[in-house]
Amino acid sequence: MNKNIGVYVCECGPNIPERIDIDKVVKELSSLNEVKTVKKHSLLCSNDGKKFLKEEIEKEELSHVVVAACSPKDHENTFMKVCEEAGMNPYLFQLVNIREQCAWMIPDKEEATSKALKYIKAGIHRVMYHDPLEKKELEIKVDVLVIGGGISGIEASLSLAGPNRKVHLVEKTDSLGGMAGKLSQILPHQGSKIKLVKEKIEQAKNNENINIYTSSEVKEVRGFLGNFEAVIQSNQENEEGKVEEIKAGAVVVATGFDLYDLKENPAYGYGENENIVSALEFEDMINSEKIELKNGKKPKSVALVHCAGRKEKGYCSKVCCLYNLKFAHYLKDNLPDVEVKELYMDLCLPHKQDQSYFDQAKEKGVEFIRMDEIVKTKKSGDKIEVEYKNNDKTDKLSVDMVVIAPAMIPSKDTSELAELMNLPLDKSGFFKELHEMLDPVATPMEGVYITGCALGPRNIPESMTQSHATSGKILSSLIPGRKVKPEVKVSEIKEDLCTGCQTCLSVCFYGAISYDPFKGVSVVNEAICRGCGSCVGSCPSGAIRSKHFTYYQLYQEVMEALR
Amino acid sequence: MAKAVKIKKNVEEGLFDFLKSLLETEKIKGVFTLKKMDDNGAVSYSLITSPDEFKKAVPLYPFMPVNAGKALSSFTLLGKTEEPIAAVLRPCELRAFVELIKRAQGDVENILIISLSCGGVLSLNLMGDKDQESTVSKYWESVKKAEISPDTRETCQFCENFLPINADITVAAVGNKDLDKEFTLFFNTPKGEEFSKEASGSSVSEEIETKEINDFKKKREELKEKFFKETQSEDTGLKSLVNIFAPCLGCHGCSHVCPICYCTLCEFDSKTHNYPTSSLGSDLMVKGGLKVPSGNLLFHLGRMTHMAVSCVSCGMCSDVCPVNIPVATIFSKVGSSLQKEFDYFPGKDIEEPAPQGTYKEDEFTKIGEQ
Amino acid sequence: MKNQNVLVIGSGVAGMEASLVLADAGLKVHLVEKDSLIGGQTIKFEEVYPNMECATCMLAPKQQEVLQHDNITLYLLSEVKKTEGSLGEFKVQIEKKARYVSLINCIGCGACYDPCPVSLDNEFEEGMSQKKAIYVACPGALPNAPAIDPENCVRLNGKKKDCNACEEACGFDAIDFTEKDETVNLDVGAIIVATGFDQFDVSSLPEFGYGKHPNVYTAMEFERLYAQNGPTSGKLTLREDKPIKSAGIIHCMGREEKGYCSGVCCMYSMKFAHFIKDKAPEAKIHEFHTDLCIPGKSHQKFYDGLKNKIEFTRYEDIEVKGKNGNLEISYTNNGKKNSIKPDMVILSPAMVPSAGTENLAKILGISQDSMGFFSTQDQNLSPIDSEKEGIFVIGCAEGPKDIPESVSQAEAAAGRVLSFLQ
Amino acid sequence: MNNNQKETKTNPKKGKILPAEKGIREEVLNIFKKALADNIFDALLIPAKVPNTDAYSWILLQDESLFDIADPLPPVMTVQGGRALSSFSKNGELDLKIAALMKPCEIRAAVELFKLHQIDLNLVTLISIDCPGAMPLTDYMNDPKKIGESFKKISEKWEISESLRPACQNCHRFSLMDGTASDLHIGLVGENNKVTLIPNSSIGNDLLEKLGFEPNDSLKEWESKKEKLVKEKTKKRDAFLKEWQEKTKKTDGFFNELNKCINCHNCMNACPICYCQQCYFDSQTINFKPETYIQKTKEKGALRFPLNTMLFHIGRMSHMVLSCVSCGACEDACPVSIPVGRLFSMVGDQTQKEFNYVPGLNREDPLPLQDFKEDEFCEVETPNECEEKVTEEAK
Repeated sequence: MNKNIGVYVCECGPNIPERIDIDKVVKELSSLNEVKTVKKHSLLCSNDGKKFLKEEIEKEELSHVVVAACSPKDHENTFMKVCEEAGMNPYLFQLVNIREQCAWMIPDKEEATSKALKYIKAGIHRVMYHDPLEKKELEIKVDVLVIGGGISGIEASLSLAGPNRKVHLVEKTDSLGGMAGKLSQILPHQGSKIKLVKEKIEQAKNNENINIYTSSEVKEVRGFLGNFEAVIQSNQENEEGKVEEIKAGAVVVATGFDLYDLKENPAYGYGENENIVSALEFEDMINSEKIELKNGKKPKSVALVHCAGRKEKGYCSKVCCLYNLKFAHYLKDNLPDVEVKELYMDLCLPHKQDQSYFDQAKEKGVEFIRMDEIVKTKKSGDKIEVEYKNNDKTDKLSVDMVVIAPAMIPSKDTSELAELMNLPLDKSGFFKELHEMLDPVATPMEGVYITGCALGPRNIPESMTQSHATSGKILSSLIPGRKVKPEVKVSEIKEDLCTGCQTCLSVCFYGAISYDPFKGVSVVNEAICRGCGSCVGSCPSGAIRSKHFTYYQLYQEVMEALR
Repeated sequence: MAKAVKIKKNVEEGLFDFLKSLLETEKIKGVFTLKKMDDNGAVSYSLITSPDEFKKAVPLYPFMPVNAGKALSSFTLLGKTEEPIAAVLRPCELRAFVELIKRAQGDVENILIISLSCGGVLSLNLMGDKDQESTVSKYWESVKKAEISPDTRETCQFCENFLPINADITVAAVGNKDLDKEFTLFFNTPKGEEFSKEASGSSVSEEIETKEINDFKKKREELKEKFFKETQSEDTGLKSLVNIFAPCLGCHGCSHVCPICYCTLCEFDSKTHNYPTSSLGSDLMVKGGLKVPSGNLLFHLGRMTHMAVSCVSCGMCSDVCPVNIPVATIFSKVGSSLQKEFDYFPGKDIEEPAPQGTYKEDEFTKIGEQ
Repeated sequence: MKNQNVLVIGSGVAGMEASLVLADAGLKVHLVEKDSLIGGQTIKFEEVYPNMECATCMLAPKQQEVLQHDNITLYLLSEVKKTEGSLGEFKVQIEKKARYVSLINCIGCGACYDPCPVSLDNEFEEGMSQKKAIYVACPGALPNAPAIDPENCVRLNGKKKDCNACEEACGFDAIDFTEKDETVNLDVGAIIVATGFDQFDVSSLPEFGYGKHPNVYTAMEFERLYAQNGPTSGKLTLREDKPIKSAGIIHCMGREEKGYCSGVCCMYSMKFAHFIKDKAPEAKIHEFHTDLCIPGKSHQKFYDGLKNKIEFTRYEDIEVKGKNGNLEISYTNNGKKNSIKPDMVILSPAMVPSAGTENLAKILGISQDSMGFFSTQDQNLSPIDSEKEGIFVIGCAEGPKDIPESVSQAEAAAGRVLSFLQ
Repeated sequence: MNNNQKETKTNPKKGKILPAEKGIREEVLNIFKKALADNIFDALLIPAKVPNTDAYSWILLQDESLFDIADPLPPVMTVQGGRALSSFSKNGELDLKIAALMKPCEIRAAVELFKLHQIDLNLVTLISIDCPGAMPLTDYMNDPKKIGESFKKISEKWEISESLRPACQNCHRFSLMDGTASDLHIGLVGENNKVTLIPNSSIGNDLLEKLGFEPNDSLKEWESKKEKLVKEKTKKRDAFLKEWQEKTKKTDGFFNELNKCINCHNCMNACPICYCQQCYFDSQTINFKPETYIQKTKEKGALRFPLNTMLFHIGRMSHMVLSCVSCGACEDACPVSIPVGRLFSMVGDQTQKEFNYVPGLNREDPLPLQDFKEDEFCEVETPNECEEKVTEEAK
């Protein structure tokens, strides 16, 4: 194919001419025999400029275009569109940034001009070696696989399921509800019972667009946004090991959390005395409305211990303070003359109405005691003695009952699932979000989302909000009838050079590369590959090239720039 | 009859000065020649542009670290050089270059070819040897006397094509008794003659082919007979090849340094020739045992069929063989008989197409008749 | 719900995210912003905890997306004046003030600033720098085009009718003095409120000497002070351009007054400490906190990393005094009185409802909670649904929260809207 | 991966000691004859002398008659054993039980290649043997008789002779290491005319069992002799490392060693770790117009042909040196006798220490470059955080 290269220099108003002698640039470039035509324009990104460029491409029958203007961040897409409209392959286009990188950087006009020239020549040499890449489109499925039948999973399923969208909800245990299901039906800020979880479960069961798989596990997930395939294995005794394969467009992971094992730190004395109970056990007492000691008597004094496992795990679980307040309220409301002492490190009440909830507790006579750590918890007589440290002096208090609030930790099969779906974990062992700030429910695997405590400690409302967030993301990306456009600038592997050492598999962040045992070579799944190029760097025999960033293209570009 | 100039200088420094003046007067922009890398005797074939670097040049140093034809090919692979270059090559290297040009692997335009009547080169494992210099001076003595130096490589010892073909300028070295006082430059081509005035000497009327040369040629032909016989063990054909190549490690160094093996990836290094694990069982069943890595002999035979017809007997393959297989002797033996069949002389004529590329009706009619 | 248009009020990080998710889904989004630029409070931050990522770099791509998205109509310098109707059929009236600068023609070259004769305090920079009557809030503001402040432009306020300094300077006839304010009427199916927060006015607490002593800063002032695109271009100095040798950072400004913990101050206060340590490793930093509220899996680690570099003190009582420019923080820590003399004091104020909240609540016909934020149906069940079906409240308009939570709520709101539509 | 300190730690294992009246070679071969006859495995990979030549090679033998040419301790290392094993086991799944008798360095190479998926060890039993070293290949080919003789002497006395390959002179890993590399080890350094079998894995145990050997002889004798030798050789190696680090302190010092290189790439082709189908540096990814070369030349004054001689060695080094097992195959194969084996071994030694990695020691150890540790080299990347980490660890 003979290359007709056109170069267009944008003045960007006064921005570029101020520092760069554009006419000199145009003159010198015109002398190159690689290029067919060189022209300048006052403002290429303006409508009139785009029109001009389009006409030029058609008139000059250009096959390749270089535009010297602003940062690709600003207008690469703009000009690639123009090229496409003009019937050119948009990937035979190169934008050279002579504004931010030359005009705005270098005060001396001479230097700026010569740098701009180098850059543009580099761009010309790069574009010469561009391949005409083709955009692809893939059909999609809109159904969703939700892993985990806790409140987050249920809420996600409910907001996703619809007339033309099925949801497959997979729960490991034999019943829905998860941790939240185990809690008393009383939530902070209101004394009275509400049936939050039960209602949700009912709704889910009655929704004909939600297939519920209890006592089942996801054994395999492969594929990519719009085209996942998953294997679900049933563990129900009657159909032990029966597997079912389902297809889905997206996956929501809502595997929740486990609780810190209080026995890990003997200081809490958990398990040594029946009247030292965990918060979860206390929730049971509330459920059964029987707050009493093992000897059947009602406790006269209760200590609520916060932050068990915070130091050990290295993070604050955020919700304990609030539910301890809930306990305090409940105790005060139901056993009027009970003494309630809260032992806390820092009160973490980050929600707007939590503070008042705290103040009310104070009014009810709950005693709040700061501590740095629990030293010992042991039986003394028929009471329990809690020894704690507060700025370097130790103190004691003795009560009938001790309730300990354990930290939230990743649910035990988190790492296994992460392995299975090749999702990254964070330092604390929870799933890692794609971007902690701006993409809190997405993952590196496009089409796989995470919600609730699988991401780290959070309360029920936050979890439910995130479930809605995941459905927001999914509903806006998986629309019936719409197609997905996978990345075009992907990696490709030369089979005859690949030795199948699978080094690339171990460096691919997106799990886009797999190994073909029959051919003995690694294979890139172009639909998953994001073209980051890690594999290219890792391949010792140079069998992998990254389309649009080939060694040749980069080398020629750099060579020119350094000439 | 070619223009000849006698220069009253030691041949090495004479040629050195000649090239130096070409470089300084910018008649040429660079010289391809051997260059000393350090004081330990290491030399490399280099393109030199700066007169300063040229001080290290040793154009006639009797080593062949790379077949210069291969080097020039990689230099001109993408087209002719715009700027004029001079290159010092030995006759076999020149023949290799010509063969490569035929296969679009190089371009001779704008390259001033300087060669010599070649006394051969020393075996590479002598490079960096502690008494290297004395060996070299011994070598020059034998060149003067037109004798075969015992230190030269086997391939050189039986090489009868030691006079360059297609050289623009030829240095007459072999058989010149006063080589360290005077020597003659022959300017064989118009291109060569352009540069004759740079040679500070008196023009003489001489022929390069002297009696000494012819005697020298005879001696080598005799040796050739001898060496070819030696490789001929009592049991002929494949069996003998099996024994000869028995020590082969499969390092493929021979194909790596061979100027004619210009493939980027040799087929025998490619996946097509990986041993399929599945056939292990059956192979063992048949043979009871398997030499691994397998396929070494196949490699040599395959390589032979690919390049023997163009083999210029430069001897690089023998030189690099870590297990002393006389690869070059075998290949030039097979090569020369094959070339006879096609009556083709590799490296003689750039215009003459390589045999594989031509079809002659009467070719191998014998076989047909039988 | 048939009407596939959605109104988003406020173009902060929450507003933008909600708009993008909905627009990607193919809905038409009308994004209303009262300011001349988009990005809200977040773009004022140089870095965000805990990864110290550059906030402007982090947001720029999102801003670009919003500006370039075919399904998003942006109304800048605009405010919602009237709404009626209910889920699926809201009628909305927007008042759009004139910018006097054409976004199509202007390329943001900035040629027009210098000629302008008027100069004013730049409130975007907390008044720490000057701007002209034709201005962009800060370098890198998006859309990258100035606006003219009609109150102060001598041409528009009639003081100097023939002034056309900017018009002359502009190479792209982008300036249009004839542009008029306009009212836009829209039919939308749902409304998402993302009007963000303001910071508690610390001058209402005289015992901290804000306003009295120059080197007592509010958090937002400090954010701008160290911002690369801020008034000092990131140079960290005291008002009188002296290097900082020591600083005291006081948490929980207005927690008691407001009656809630804002949940983010502890972290951003530590971010400040981290930042000062970065620029001036010798500087002594002292953090004064009550309860350390650092939830979130990576926050404690951030704190642990900082612990051994700076001083943390839990105060029961604290005040800032100042004698001829020298500051003193005196505090009590479990009963014991004590004090330090820092060069700089940074006050970390609570997040309070943004100024227009009350007014907007009336317009939307939804109520405010006791703290003045928009109230939502039920904290436990649907934290983003307002009392009125089809109106969602997200981000800090609903209450103090950090960026990830705001973004989650934004995506959640979009999710709710989209699942309505299913 | 911290086993490299423990390498020489004595292990309380027991083994089986066999008398070897007919000489060690015979005895070793007998073991395998029996094993093959009892179908404990289908074929044996072992060095062998090529009939009516002096050349040695690898043979995968099944037919008992071929034992006549087999030789567990050949005077030379022709092809590196790891490479030999990979050559027939990498293209598909093995369906034969194979035993491979190799020198420790070859075993280590095999393990590295296994990690790189270039060998299928499923049905392979790796058997290592105490290695007296080998003679330089070229020396041997020049005078097989003489060199062969002197090797016999050297190997019997286990002396660290100057006439051994440099790699072997400086080898301190010539015996069983405390790792999971080989299944069975054949100890020879022990009592003279005794062969000591040391099982080093369940497979090794089974093998002995099937052979009817009770592994309950004490290994003291072998241990102590081995320890002694290891110490000696370690000393020798340290001296060598010191000398060469000195030599190559300056980059010139390093490059001068490579001045003689003629780009035959024999080193790479002999290297067991260089497993690429085609070396990146042979791929000619980039060719230039003559002008470009002249331009480059003008910048430097002279340009060496063939190109990228140094780049090749440096590149190859960066690709494989973490797995370099110091077998010396490269040096053996070099036609211009560059001490390339010593150079790589020296660099390898330092680099591997950085990653606290011993190539071929354990099959489980992940390859350093495929195994991301967040705090790895943090002192280089983020010194501040690194300090914190250290203090945390201290706590």
